[in-house]
Amino acid sequence: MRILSLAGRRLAASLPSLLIILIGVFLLLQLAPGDTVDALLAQMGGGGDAATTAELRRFYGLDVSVPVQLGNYLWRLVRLDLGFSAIYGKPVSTVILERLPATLLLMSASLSFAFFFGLLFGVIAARRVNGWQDSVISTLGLLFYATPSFWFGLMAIVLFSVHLQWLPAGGMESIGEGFTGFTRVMDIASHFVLPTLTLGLIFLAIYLRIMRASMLEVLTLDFVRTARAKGLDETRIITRHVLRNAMLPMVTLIGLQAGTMLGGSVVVESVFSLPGLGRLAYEAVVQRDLNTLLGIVFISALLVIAVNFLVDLLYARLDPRIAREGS
Amino acid sequence: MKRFLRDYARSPAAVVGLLLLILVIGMAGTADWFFPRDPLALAGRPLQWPGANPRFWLGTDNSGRDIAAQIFHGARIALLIGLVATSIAVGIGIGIGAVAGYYGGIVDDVLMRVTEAFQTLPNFLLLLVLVSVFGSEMSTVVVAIGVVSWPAPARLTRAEFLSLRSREFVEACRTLGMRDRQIIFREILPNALPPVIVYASVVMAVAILLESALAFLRLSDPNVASWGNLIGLGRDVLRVQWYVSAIPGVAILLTVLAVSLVGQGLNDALNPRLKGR
Amino acid sequence: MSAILSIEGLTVGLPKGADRPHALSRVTLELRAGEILCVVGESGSGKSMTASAILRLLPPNVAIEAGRILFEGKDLAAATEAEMRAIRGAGIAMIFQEPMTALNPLRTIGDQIGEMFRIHTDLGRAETDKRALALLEDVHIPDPKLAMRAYPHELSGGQRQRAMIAMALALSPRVLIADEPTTALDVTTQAQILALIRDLQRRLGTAVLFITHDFGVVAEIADRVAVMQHGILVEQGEAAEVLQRPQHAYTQALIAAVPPLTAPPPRAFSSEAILRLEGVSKTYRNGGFFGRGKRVTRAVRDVSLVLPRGGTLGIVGESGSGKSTLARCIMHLVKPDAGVIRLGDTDLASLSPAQLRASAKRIQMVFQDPYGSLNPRRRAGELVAQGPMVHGMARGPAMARARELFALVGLDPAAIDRFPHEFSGGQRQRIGIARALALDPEVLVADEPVSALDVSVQAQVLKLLAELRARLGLSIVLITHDLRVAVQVCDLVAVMKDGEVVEHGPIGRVFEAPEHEYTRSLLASVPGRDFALAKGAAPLSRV
Amino acid sequence: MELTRRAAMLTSAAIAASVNLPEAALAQETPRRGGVMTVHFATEQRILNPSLQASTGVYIVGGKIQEPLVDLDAAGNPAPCLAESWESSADGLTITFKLRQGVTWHDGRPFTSADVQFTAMEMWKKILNYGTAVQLFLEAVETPDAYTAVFKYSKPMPLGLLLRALPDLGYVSPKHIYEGTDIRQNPANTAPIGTGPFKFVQYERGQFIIAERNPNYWRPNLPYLDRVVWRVISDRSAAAAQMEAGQILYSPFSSLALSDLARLGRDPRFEVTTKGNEGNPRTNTLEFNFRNPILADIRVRKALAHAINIPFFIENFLSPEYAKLGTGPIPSVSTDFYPTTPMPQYPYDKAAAIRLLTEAGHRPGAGGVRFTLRLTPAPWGEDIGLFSTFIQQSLGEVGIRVEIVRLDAAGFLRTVYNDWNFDLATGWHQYRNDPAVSTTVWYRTGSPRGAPWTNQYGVADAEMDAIIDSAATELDPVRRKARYADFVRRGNSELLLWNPVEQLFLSAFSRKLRNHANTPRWGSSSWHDLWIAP
Repeated sequence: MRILSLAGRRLAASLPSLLIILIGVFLLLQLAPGDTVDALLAQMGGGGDAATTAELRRFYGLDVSVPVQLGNYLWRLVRLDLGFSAIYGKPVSTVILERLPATLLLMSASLSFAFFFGLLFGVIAARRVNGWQDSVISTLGLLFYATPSFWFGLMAIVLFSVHLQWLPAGGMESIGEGFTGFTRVMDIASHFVLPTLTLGLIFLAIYLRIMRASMLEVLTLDFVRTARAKGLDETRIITRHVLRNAMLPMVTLIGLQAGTMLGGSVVVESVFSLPGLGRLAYEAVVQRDLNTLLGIVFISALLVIAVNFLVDLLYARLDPRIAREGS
Repeated sequence: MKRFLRDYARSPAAVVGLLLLILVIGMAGTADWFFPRDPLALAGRPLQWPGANPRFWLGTDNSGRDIAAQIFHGARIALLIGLVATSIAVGIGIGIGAVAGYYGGIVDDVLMRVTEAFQTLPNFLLLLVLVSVFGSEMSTVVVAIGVVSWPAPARLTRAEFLSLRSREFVEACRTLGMRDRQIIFREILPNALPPVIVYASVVMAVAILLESALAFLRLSDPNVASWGNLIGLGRDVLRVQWYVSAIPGVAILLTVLAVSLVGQGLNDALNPRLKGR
Repeated sequence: MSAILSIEGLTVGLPKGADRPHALSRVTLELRAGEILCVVGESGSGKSMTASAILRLLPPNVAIEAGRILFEGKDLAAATEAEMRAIRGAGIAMIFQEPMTALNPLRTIGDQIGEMFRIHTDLGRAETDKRALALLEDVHIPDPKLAMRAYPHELSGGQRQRAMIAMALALSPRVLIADEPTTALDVTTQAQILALIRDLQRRLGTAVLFITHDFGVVAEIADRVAVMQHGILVEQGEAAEVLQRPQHAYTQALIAAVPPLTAPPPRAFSSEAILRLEGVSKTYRNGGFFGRGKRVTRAVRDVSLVLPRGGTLGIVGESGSGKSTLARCIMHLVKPDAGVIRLGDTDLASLSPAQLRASAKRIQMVFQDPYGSLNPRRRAGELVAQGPMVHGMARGPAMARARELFALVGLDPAAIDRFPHEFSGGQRQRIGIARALALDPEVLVADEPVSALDVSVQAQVLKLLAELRARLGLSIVLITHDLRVAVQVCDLVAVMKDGEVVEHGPIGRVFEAPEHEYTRSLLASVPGRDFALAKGAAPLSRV
Repeated sequence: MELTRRAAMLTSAAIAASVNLPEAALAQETPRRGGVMTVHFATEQRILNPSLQASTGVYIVGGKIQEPLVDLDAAGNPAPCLAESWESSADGLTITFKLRQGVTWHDGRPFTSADVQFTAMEMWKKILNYGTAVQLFLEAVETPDAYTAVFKYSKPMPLGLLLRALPDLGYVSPKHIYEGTDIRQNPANTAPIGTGPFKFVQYERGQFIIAERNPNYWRPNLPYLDRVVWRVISDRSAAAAQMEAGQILYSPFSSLALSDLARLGRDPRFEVTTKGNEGNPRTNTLEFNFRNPILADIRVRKALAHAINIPFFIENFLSPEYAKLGTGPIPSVSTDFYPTTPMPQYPYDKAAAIRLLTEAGHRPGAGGVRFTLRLTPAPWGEDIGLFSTFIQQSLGEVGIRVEIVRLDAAGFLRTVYNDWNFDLATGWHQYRNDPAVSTTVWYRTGSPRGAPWTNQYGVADAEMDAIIDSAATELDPVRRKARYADFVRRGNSELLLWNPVEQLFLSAFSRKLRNHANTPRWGSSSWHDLWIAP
């Protein structure tokens, strides 16, 4: 119950931001050259006469003034109706729901990957600070950070899919093979290895840097000295006292970077032709599919808010100081 | 200053970063001297492998342009994007962060709502929208990158201001009867600046990466020789002539690495507290 | 009595580039069973380093270079890391100055105490919990069962320190090292913790190495005293002996600087009020957006006070009593919710922002923190000249004025080109005073001006304030938590508790015949009160 | 000895395969039943019903599920499909189709003339792009019986034009599904129901479409295949990788990167060819904005054409296998209309270009630049991007600075055809069997502002308009052809628009396919006789 009210409050606090985003993007797209009917004509390859294009504009509600369009949109949104996608010919909610699984899978896999290895390498580097392990890990971290993700993805395709043929080059799963159960899971997993690595590496680099710095910071704190004075050995000092404290900044960072990660998935999904939200967003922008784009903006904002909410919960579990304050 | 340089030089990584950065700047500076022709001009047959023709030691791309010339001229673009976009982002960030952090209350609330809005919206998505709305001229792209990158410096500045504004020296300024503007920009800002400057290296690295990602999706300015454009172009011939993408990719990697290393070196040199780590 | 821990010729080196080559040089010291040995010294004397060296918890780059540390016949300076781990906590336990940071904020008190048993014994979970609970009862924590499950931030400072003590005594160590354990606490809490440590030490027979900078504390608790200066042990002996008949010049100076606790004879001042507070209140509402985590703190409640022209009003209270908020209300750094503050005849609340800035000349402030109150990026002279320049003086004359003021507060006028970090703490506080004086104010509000300074420096700064008051005809509001400071310079005193003034009047009357219960308990808690009273040194304020 | 002979036979078979005569292969092999055809689907479509949208992206899927009245045979002549025969009245105002009997929709309902009537009046005439123009004068479709449909026109309709249009613009949809509904939102638009050899099964957005064998198909014992699977792969290099991994057997319409197509063409497992795409020729265009006074000068337009070395471009950036020098708006594969006499041309001649520019009064200024033009390339097609860069490079050589303005599809159409905010534009002109369908609109004045791929260039040529109008209603095939030769001549001599390159789409096939590429619009056709060798 307390969690629910916390979630409700979090959502309420995010409402102004959400509104700013939706209205901002709506108005911004009004400035774009061409509308969704132009994009439709491009898809048709021409031949539409004036009457049919006018009919199409009326059909998509583009014939009324901008404030009315905006008002209509917001009013529909209040009724939880995201509208109809011009390009996909379906309700936006359906289109988004179809694309959500791939993005969620990609994001959670990349996040877990980055978090786990970031933590591990960060701890190792901090434990052996200025040693060779630290140098290797820090250098690798910097390299990962500096690598353009799409370039890494392309090179990974060349190496692992083309030359070594270990992993599929793209897509979400093998189509028409009729895999079910475990083989299907393994099939999907094999499709997600390279995208996860590609999206996760840069975050791995960030997390490991934060973790290393945070470990070194916490190691200088008084309670670590207390722990030493109690007679704890170094391993137990790390596991029992330092780790949890040092994880706090990293956990905060996850919430802050949820949006960045979603943005990064645009590129990764397009490199690996994954049917996800990121690519859908790109297509919606190019096709001027305003409803779909606003729907994605809405959903991804909710997603970011949800991630932040989970991060808050996690933080509260990790840090009792927050838990008591929050209620 | 001398001590600062000594502190900086103590870290080999920072020195390597500085050397790399000097190399990139050197490439940018000598581009016209080594490659006086327009780097986008037709130089020879397309898709000649590096070394296959002594005239093009890094080969030619699929538009028959000299890759080496594009790498050299691209260094200018990368630095330009990095510097200008970073200045914009850090400028907006400092302005908003300083005002929000100093005044607090309702001003802070409103500004932080806007900042949150920008952070909630995936920044690359916003960048896509901006570029498809306002076109992909280099100036537009650079401004757009700056505009989507300001929230982080703003938050950082705000945090610094929040901790500094309650410091007694700020109260002392107020008891002397100083105006807010003077307190914010003349007294607090110089103290809040070092971490923001260090963070600017992160913004710069991200700006270069963002432009290359845009170019990869063919949304950047095709009239300049940017490394990202070359990668995007090379994507079509990736399977066989992978060098077209690989070479500018390495250039981006090294530049971003240089900027990050210099930033980290600055950080270590500016924060004596962390010395010896 | 035999020595349980003896330090012989201990020398600890500092890394290259430090201000001196050795943190400790040839320190020889003996701690006997069942006694409390106080190691006294000012900051930088090496007293804390001694404690760290014993447990071999020295910071990186700092190492023992020579000497032996004998504990139960074993030389700790030569022991292996594993041997040291066995001794830490079980043989020698330690408590620290700041109990908030010394406890892991993410684990419960019971868990952290229980960890002592888990490291050093094979006790089961139930037994561990039982013992931890018993320990908490021993240190008189209110509601020990609740405290077991509490996190550090849920306890008060005194309770946290009790928990630290319970943890340190878990395995009945032979030696307890207490590193300034009461410095961060309020005076009443400090008295309770000192009493607890003495009581437990008597009961358990533990030898205590007590590190402090405060001779009041020494007088309160020590059996024997060792005095340190710049890493060298200058004097040691029985407590009474050292306190009454200090041999070394440094010890003598330190003891001389301990302020007396008797009020000086009253001083004449005008009956005209320069500053008048009427019913001032300030409430903080910590309201998050949409009412998240709303909290209401009534920091100042209905305070009415009068500062006569030429007089000094002391406002005394423990942390959280609202005294600093009151000072900020007077300075208009914080806007009071209710009440009137009159400077002369002007109601400050009625002024426009521009007028308020102009009236800043009349009332100025000296801050507590000599580090935080000076902008580190400005030269000392600039900092002092800033005020006149804000109010329209050209840079040249303003800098000349800064030079004069430097001379006035006892600094070298040639030092105006230096940056704040190039000055010592006392010197920095003098810069702060010079800055406040640069505008020729009528009223000076001093917020804990000496609490961050060493005892000997404290006396000098207070003396300066008294001198300036006499020379410039200043009226002063002095905010302090330390009754011993208030008594040296104040004419009037107001005692604050929980935002309210519980008692106020001439200082002599309040000190000699306190009316309010709280005032009485404050006076009773002053460490080494008897010693200070007996000392009755010549009052500084009469210069 | 025996062994050697068998080896020799194998070798000759290999030679035959590499020479690749599908007829020869057909003659030797017995069709195999079963198997799954996997197809590269590069751009996802809003709808899959070809009665509502005429584009290759729809035909590649919908063309297997729904069928047109008329199809093309291997030689490119109209062939019966849902219509068995047709005839035109002498005045060209009435055209009668006899429909095939015994055909059923995938849901079991019979196919009748009511379906043709409904589709023609409600879809072709009102919604279908190009259909609305072709059927502009269609007054009514009469249905005297269930298997006769009579098309009534208010102006003469050349039978040849209609027959050449119907393979693309003559797909029939079921009346009982669409009648009384909002046609644009009908669920059957993305789950089409037709009469074709394959039945729609499933469409997963962003992933795949599946269709399975129609057991009740009207051609007996056909189709051979069990299923067709379209894989949605928008990334070209990913698609090439899947092709090599055997995950797709056919990539249509130049959907792969040119370099990958060249590479696959050298790989014995694949066949990369223009065959089967003869019905879909296109030309690269260079479009001039006559509102810019510099470009309104014909000397400048001619200079631009002379400055660009098209043979070099084709040789080095494209390939002579599928691209050749363009000669005008009607491509050479259109034997019915390609002019038999030479037309005005503008071969590469840098000196001439410079001379013409100087004559027009454009002398080099600072940095050798005479003037600056904005070039807006269409965002589809790799060759358009390459061509725009080549134009930029070539014009730079004669002192014309070119700034490329890169826009996405919607932005391109809006900027060029509605806002007229460009100097030069380059894209594709798609030729659809008859110049009246989609070619003359590029030259004819009077298209409303905003209509893409029409004359929005700010130029009005009365003579051109007269030629176009008279050709469109000319019923005699010989005279029509002559009128269209006039059309090309006039267009080239005035250089209203330049068509410097003529191209066919490239298809990449797996060598396992049989009966593929056997008609000029094979990618759009029904694949009823396609089979896969083991």
